[in-house]
Amino acid sequence: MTTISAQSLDLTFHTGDGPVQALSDITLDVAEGEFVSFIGPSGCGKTTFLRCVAALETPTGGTLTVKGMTPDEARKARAYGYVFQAAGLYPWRTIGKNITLPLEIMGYSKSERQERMRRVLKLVELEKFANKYPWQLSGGMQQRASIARALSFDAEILLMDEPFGALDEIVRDRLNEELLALWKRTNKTTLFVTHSIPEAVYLSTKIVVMSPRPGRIADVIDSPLPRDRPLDIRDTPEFLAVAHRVREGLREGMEAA
Amino acid sequence: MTTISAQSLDLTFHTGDGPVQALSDITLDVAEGEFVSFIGPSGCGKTTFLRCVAALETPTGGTLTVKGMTPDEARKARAYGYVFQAAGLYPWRTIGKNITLPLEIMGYSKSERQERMRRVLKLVELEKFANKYPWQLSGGMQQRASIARALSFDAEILLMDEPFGALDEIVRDRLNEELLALWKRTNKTTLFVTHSIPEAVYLSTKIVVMSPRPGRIADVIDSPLPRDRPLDIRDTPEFLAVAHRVREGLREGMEAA
Amino acid sequence: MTDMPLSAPGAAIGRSGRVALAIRGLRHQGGPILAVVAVLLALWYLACIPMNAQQSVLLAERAGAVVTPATAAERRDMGGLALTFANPGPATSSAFAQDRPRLPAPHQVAVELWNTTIGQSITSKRSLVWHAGVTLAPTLLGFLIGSVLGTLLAIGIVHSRVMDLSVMPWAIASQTIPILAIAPMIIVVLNSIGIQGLLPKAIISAYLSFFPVTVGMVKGLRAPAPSDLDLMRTWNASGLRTLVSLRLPASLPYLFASLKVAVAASLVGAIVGELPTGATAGLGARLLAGSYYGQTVQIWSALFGAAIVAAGLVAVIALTQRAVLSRMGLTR
Amino acid sequence: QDDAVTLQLQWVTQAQFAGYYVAQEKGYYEEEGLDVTILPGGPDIAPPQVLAGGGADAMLNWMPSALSAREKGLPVVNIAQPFNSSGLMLTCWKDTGIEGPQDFRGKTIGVWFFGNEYPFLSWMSQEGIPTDGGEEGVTVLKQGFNVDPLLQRQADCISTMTYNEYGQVLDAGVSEDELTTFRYEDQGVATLEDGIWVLEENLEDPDFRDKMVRFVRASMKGWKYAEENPQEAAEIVLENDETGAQTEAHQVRMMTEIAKLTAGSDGALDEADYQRTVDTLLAGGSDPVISAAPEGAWTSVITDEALQ
Amino acid sequence: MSGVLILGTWAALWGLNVALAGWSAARWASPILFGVTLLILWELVVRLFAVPTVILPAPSQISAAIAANGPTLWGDFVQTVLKGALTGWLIGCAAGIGAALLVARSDFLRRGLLPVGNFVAALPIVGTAPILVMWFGFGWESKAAVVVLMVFFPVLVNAVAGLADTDAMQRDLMRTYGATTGQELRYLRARAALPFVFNGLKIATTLALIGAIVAEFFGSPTIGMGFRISTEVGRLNLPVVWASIVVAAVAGSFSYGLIALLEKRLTFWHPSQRGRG
Ligand SMILES: Nc1ncnc2c1ncn2[C@@H]1O[C@H](COP(=O)(O)OP(=O)(O)OP(=O)(O)O)[C@@H](O)[C@H]1O
Ligand SMILES: Nc1ncnc2c1ncn2[C@@H]1O[C@H](COP(=O)(O)OP(=O)(O)OP(=O)(O)O)[C@@H](O)[C@H]1O
Ligand SMILES: Cc1ncc(C[n+]2csc(CCO)c2C)c(N)n1
Ligand SMILES: [Mg+2]
Ligand SMILES: [Mg+2]
Repeated sequence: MTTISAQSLDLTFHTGDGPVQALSDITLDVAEGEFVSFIGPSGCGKTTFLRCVAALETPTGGTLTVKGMTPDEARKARAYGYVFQAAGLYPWRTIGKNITLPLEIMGYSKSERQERMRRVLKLVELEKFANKYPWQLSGGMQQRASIARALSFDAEILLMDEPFGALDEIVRDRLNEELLALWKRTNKTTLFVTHSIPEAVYLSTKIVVMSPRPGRIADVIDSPLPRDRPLDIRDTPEFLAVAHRVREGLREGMEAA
Repeated sequence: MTTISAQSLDLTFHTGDGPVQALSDITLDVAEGEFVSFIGPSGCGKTTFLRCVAALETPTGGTLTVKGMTPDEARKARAYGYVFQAAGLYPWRTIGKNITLPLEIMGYSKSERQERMRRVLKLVELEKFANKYPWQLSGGMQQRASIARALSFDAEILLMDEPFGALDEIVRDRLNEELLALWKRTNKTTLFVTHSIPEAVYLSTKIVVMSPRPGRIADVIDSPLPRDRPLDIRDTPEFLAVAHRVREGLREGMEAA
Repeated sequence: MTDMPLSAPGAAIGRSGRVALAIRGLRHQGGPILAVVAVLLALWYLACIPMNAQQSVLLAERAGAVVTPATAAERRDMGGLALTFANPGPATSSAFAQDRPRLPAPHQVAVELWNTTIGQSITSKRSLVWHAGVTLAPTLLGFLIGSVLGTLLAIGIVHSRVMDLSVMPWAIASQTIPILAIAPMIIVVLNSIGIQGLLPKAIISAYLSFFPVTVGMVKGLRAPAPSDLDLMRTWNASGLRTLVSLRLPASLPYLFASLKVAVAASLVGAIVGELPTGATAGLGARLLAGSYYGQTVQIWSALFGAAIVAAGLVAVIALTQRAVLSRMGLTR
Repeated sequence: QDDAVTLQLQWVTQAQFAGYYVAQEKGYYEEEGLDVTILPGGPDIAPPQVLAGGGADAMLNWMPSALSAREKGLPVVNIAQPFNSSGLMLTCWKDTGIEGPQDFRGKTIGVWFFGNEYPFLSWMSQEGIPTDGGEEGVTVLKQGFNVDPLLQRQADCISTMTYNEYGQVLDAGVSEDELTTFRYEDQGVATLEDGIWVLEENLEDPDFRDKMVRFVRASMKGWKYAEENPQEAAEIVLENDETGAQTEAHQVRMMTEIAKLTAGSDGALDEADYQRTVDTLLAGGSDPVISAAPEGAWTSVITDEALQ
Repeated sequence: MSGVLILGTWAALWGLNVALAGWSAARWASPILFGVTLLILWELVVRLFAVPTVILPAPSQISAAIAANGPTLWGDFVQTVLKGALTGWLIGCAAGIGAALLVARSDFLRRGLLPVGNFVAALPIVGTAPILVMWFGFGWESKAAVVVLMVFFPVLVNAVAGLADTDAMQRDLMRTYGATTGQELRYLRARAALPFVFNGLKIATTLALIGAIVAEFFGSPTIGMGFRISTEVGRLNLPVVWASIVVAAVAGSFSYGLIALLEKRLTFWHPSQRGRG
């Protein structure tokens, strides 16, 4: 079943300095429960595409449907959990309160909120920081808090924009595993932006390679890897083959541009 | 010649919620012209240490000298080029103007400012974006602009806090090479925070592995690699050995904490 | 007109484009304003009936009509609404055309405004435009002095702990001194050192307008994020530099909000300043003369004249704000 | 030689001050070699304060207010008194049942303050009526600048001047038989109004005295002309009114009424009138305006010379 | 000569103040010292230049007047500040914030109501006070009404500016939660608006006092600070006038301080408050 369907999507920003075409002729179908990674050079439109899906940006051409609805209807149906590229925590709320905010908005009970908050904070190893304010946390800790916030409620679609960019390898590996486990358990459709080829290959059922100026899809790779993926799958030949294809796609895209 | 010398440095933050010890007993000497990478889990005090060096934070114990001066004196001598973890561009200035701002402050002539601005924008591949405002750029592009800004003037000491976190592999490789070339050419003392082990090993003459809560130094590794480092040095056994040692240091630090 | 230089075709398009934009903006803005104004006018007309009921009924009584209650003393304690229901006929028939209404009808005010603006040569003493001009001069001068002084004070307060601790409380205290009470003293004192005319009024108006600017700018100048300030520190930027390149731009939203309040305060100050200078001319003098002779319609029209001037001044600032912010790329 | 004279009025430009404007327009001051500036007053201007601050050479003031200022340590001296009777009165709604001063008890009365409350306070204390509200006393309102409190029936009586506010009440459509009026003159509590006052220390200077002689002479000439030509005087006042708010009909009527108050005065202060004013004020029992009979509060040297 | 003495005193006391600034008690000592400086200079000026009392009384005369007129001043304070200014302030600020919320909720209202609101609220007190006295009588009610009109505009303008001062990402976050306008207001805009709203409230406190006092100039019962001031000016009782002004200044500074304290508690996260003792 198709959850997200984009048909020749175009998006041009109008700046004082002339138009900037951020997305051009993007056609992509994402089935329910898929884990799709987006990889591509900086400025190729990954964030913009995610924003379109979340109805934060309106495409200037083409069609986009989410679960058969317009993105905006899906947004109002609270279909999304979004982790932005920057943490975006509210400075007047403690970390714990930042995480319970979406839960409060969506009407979870108080005890449920507390319980979920504890759970996700534990997941990102910030149990001890529930009562700190955002500016009292390091950059990586803020990013983890924002991941926790997006995971705290049961959105059907997870949109994650370079969530692990500011994390060290060890935490990152652990969170990769956790994310994969969560995804397997809940079968959430996930769109995931990353710059790390191994990460993309490790996590995804589908990898979208994008190329810049204007943002186009250079390659779409359906992963042959099984759903069960221990960390050391990263040393198997299948894994390396996919990684190689991604790298090639990236390089070609860059040269073409 | 020692450029930066820290002797049993301590730093404790006082929050409404009790004290947080961010740095504990840090002793480290950095010689002139060295390239030192800091690696360690999120929240271990890397940023805090860099901020102490730049006189943005005052240690609560120990001593710290920079070129024989206090950090604050060194700051006043305009010794630092700092790339923050978040891009920190001023939203009311275009990218070009953001880059010329420190030059303006330091009294460079107009033509010199323009010329340097063009040069560094080219370095980070943003030539076409000089007249755009920060919010019209993607996350990675903003980060590149902030790197360009720190490179635009001739600071003796470069402090870079995860500058390449938001960049794709290809651009990152290229910038790694460029940074290495710049460093070899100018012999600037560089402190560099990263989460990528290969990056740390590839760039550094010295790698400081830190462990968290409270932030301590777990290991200091002097790199045996030569100053001339083609990209494929990353496949040599020496390289892999160093990388292995870093990984072990990280793992141990984590388990101890 | 005929030998006007040929302008580049692009410029012409640009201009008509701008005009089109402006018209679209007006339509965009016009609808809601008209709707709100229409509702308010309707309410206003309705309110005239009970507000003026006492007088309407009195007039009817004097004209020989039978009214209830029969004597003014009895009616005195009744509310306007009750009186309207007791005498619906008289109350409605003359509610909108009294000489000294408690609440003049909108058209009465409009007619008076028309007669005292369009209906008079602007050099005439009976022209509201002339009076507005008289008031505008000290308003603008006072606003200038006040906002410059307010900004300077804020800069001092943000940069000097001594000033923050010692001057701020007294700046606050200065504002709690009722201006109308000390205005005459200011005038007298200035007069005794030979300063007369525009300046004393401008000083009073500056006195009222500097404070909103100080309060707003203290907050605005402190608004930059710590990381932005840190950046300046790493460059060892001087205080002045940081002010010009960081604090001032970051404070602009606060500045403009303050300036709007300040310009309105300046106008009030200039009007207040007219009273102790003999109230010979200006909107304040008009207001006073109106109230002295119980000419409600005249008060209302002067009041509206003042509000129109204030709204105009606020609009000028709003336009400046838009222009400045968009030049700075801050409009999204 | 300094021939400049600044005169501070105690209210806005109106026919109440017609004599000075006429003297100005008709060139009487110029004939005396004077350069006169007339400063209009207003609700916020205390003429004694302006005088003390050096903002004016002479002021117009009601005698109670000026005597009280004198007691407060500002030595002002009356040099001329163009008004020889008082225009002050209380105007009440007849339907409130007020017929005499004793009926004021329990009623609400509007009074001008700002130094103009003294005549009322003395009167009430002579009648033995407290002024702090309640059943037995009167409730006093600080009256604004117009007759609205009466028309809106917020007060049962308000202060009016024969030449101004009373006319406004009538203009508002009220007929005289709806009203009861009490003239201070008739109640025997009249105090002198609109005298010309200067600082005592200035009078020691012969040049200043000479200037004032010429000023009073010219002013009185203006007054007499105004009395005889109310229409023209009103027009002159109108020309000098920069607010553009006065109407001719109003000013003509005011001039006619004012003429009744200045009639018969040659500018010299009548000592009997002065004494009656002082007695009235001293009779003010518990809330005295002045505590002792003032000394040297007036002088005839200026008028003596001016009237030669 | 006297000029030198005055300048010298000023310099000495300011120097003392600067020296004090580093000290921990400076928070309260500094403004007091500054105030004392002003008072000493004032007394010196009045004495050395023999300024007449009817122009400017000396601080010593003013404090004597305060001591002698305690009950009167207290009665005036209750009438003007507690009844007039406070009531008007509460209603006016509530109305200003309420209008700003309405305006923030509906674009139609923003475009229609804001200009009209600005217009109505820019009416000068000199004109509105007589009208409101005519409508609401001579008591404190009309003063409260004047205050409402006076404080409405600054609060509205600041609240509207505040409600608009959120950054794009903060808003985007709310949108992804599918938050309703009301929720966005409650969880984001209302919070982000606070630093601005407090600006408005601070300005409103001082305006409320001025408004309540000045409105009494246009008609009042025989009590109230504005009544006292205008009456005693007419009587040339300047020490009493200044005694009333002192009461006004103290009351105003005190209420301003209360608001500032509240501001500090509620907007501790704003950069302008962070890291300041
Ligand atoms: N202003 C502050 N107030 C209180 N605690 C702080 C403050 N800044 C940092 N900390 C704490 O200090 C510790 C070290 O933070 P720091 O930013 O140096 O970490 P880091 O190593 O840079 O982490 P990351 O890789 O996530 O950026 C963290 O536990 C953090 O919570
Ligand atoms: N608001 C905007 N106005 C104008 N141009 C914009 C705007 N937002 C994005 N762009 C432009 O659109 C292009 C795509 O941006 P986008 O943020 O989608 O890139 P990205 O793939 O997420 O890059 P990164 O990996 O660096 O985050 C860029 O060229 C950028 O300059
Ligand atoms: C505030 C104030 N109220 C009353 C008077 C008294 N007064 C003196 S002359 C005059 C004109 C009457 O038409 C009036 C009312 C004043 N001077 N100031
Ligand atoms: Mg992006
Ligand atoms: Mg960090």
